[in-house]
Amino acid sequence: MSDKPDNDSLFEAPPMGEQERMVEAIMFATAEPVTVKDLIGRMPHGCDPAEALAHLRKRYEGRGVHVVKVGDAWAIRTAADLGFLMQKETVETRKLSRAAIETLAIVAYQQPVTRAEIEEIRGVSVSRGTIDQLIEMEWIRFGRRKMTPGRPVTFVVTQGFLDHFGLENARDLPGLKELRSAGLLENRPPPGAVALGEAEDENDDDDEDQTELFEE
Amino acid sequence: MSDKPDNDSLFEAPPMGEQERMVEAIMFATAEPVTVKDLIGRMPHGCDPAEALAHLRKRYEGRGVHVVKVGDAWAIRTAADLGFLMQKETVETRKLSRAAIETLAIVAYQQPVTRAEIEEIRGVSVSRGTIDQLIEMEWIRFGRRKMTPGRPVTFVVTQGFLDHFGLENARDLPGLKELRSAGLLENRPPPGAVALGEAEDENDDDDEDQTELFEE
Amino acid sequence: MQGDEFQEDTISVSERIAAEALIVDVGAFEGPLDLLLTLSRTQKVDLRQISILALAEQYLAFVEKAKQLRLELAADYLVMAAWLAFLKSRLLLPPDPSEEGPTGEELAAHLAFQLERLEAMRDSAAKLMARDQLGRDFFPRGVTEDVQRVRRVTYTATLLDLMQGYARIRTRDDFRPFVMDRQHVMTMEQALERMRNLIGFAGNWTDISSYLPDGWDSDPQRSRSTTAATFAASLELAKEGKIEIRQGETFAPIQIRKKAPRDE
Repeated sequence: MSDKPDNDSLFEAPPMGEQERMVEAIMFATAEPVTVKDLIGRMPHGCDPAEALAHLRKRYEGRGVHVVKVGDAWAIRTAADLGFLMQKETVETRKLSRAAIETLAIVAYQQPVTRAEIEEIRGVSVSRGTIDQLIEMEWIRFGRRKMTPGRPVTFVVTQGFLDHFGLENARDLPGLKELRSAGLLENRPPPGAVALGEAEDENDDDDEDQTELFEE
Repeated sequence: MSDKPDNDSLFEAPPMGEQERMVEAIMFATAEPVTVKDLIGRMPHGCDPAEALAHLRKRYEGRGVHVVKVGDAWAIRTAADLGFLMQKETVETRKLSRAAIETLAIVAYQQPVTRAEIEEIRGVSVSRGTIDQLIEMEWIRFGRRKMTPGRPVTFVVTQGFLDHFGLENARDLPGLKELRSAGLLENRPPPGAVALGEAEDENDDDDEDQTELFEE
Repeated sequence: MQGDEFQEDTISVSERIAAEALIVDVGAFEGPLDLLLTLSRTQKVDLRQISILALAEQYLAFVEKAKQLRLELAADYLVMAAWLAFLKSRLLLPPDPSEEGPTGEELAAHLAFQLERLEAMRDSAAKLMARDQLGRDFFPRGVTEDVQRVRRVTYTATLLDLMQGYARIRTRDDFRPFVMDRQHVMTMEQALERMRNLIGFAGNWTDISSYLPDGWDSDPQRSRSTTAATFAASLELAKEGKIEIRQGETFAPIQIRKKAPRDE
């Protein structure tokens, strides 16, 4: 595929300036974040997309569009301060219910989190539609099963979530550190198995029915 | 969302650098090419998008993407020399089918040859796909029409064919006697070639589906 | 919880007011924990300093009020009420050392933790939604160029393939196994088919040879095949009663004609 004329060696990589242009072209061509691995796969042999990306990111600092990191991928996005120009492009996002928003936040901050844990935090059972909706929006996905009895499935947030909320990674969630230091992200079991504990057990049955369906 | 403070006058246009950012963001995010009129309509009062466009165009000169004119509108597009990055080519090599090889051989040895002659020699009808394939590969092409009733077209081999097979001329192909003396003739019919005529006849129906083209 | 006795009176006033306001739309709460969180806000203190005992009383007052108003409360509200009544008794009574299980303070602390955590998650949700969002505040590329997957299939053949292919065709007769050469053969089925179409017109005696298809007489092999097939087909048709067949003498031409219905 590489039809760059190689002067000396068959595998000589193009100069960094060229590589930066290539990364720029690829990133402009797609709406989805692109991983360095993708870039390596698409660029001529011997390229260093990570370095090219760093240059490109610098080049677009302060411009109308930015190079942003999304999880382990990269994307070009318009600068948020120019959003007011884009009314035409604004996509009417489905209005999320309060339950869905809270569930999403719980998954984001407490991930990996089981359905039972979400229910314990919110104090109500999670309706099936809520989880479905968030999965369908590709904001949450199934994580690893928990190594607790019943091996319940867990939920984690996706790259799409990070992209949507402009987060480099889940550690950048606002106020995460404060929450952690306040001990609010710990999974603290209720003292003894009185009342609340029992309620949780009941829910476990439901869990099995549903969560078994969706294995990662 | 517009939280740009207007310093002096309500209608003072943003500095040109800002306007350039705006044009950049709009062009980036818009699915359609944007006219200057569109830009005027979308940008704050007093802006000069035409000038901003000129700056932006200059800024992208030599980059991986360019600001290009599309009709009377403007768009950001991949630099032409980087188009190859937008394609992922997978090359699959397949062995030419037996029908195609035989047809090709007949054309090579007997050119110019009509389709009817090929069929007579092979003893089965030649599927259209076979001829098409050889033409598409640029190994055979149409020769002169034959001066016989119906003035049928003839086929001859191409320069590409000669190049591929390392021949200077189709007449350089070894004759039957030479093949035999060189031990190149198969002395036994290939396995599965019993009732050769019949077997191939059967396949003729499938030919239309091009199965003949793809011999594993 | 030193100031509890003092607080109890003041709270009982505010709590009733609050409860009455809350009772109006009990359906708006997402369960007892949500209600508890809302109630706890009436204490106007940091959640970490909240009096769980007071909160329990507020909640119980709320449930009491709901009962007075004959409001149907969901079961989990009543479960929570029972549990809070139990908690309240534990908090008020001096701990019984012989009793198993967590102390009232432990249970209260956990409830406080749950409330604090729920509130924190709600705050976080609000912060999250307040962020710049893709498609609202910042935008992806409007024109996307997907990577085209170009699958190119190349076919190869070697000169040897070519030569062997040619040789195979040209020398086929050398090693040709015995097969009927269908090209030069007319089957009886074919002849029968042919004759069925023609026979309708044959009212008079006609030579069978006139039924031979055109162009089959030049090649001897074809001529033989078609004659035999046509003859066999004639016999078949005669057997079916469709035609009559006759031959004047040995080697004389064989003639056929359509058998007239009800002829005999």
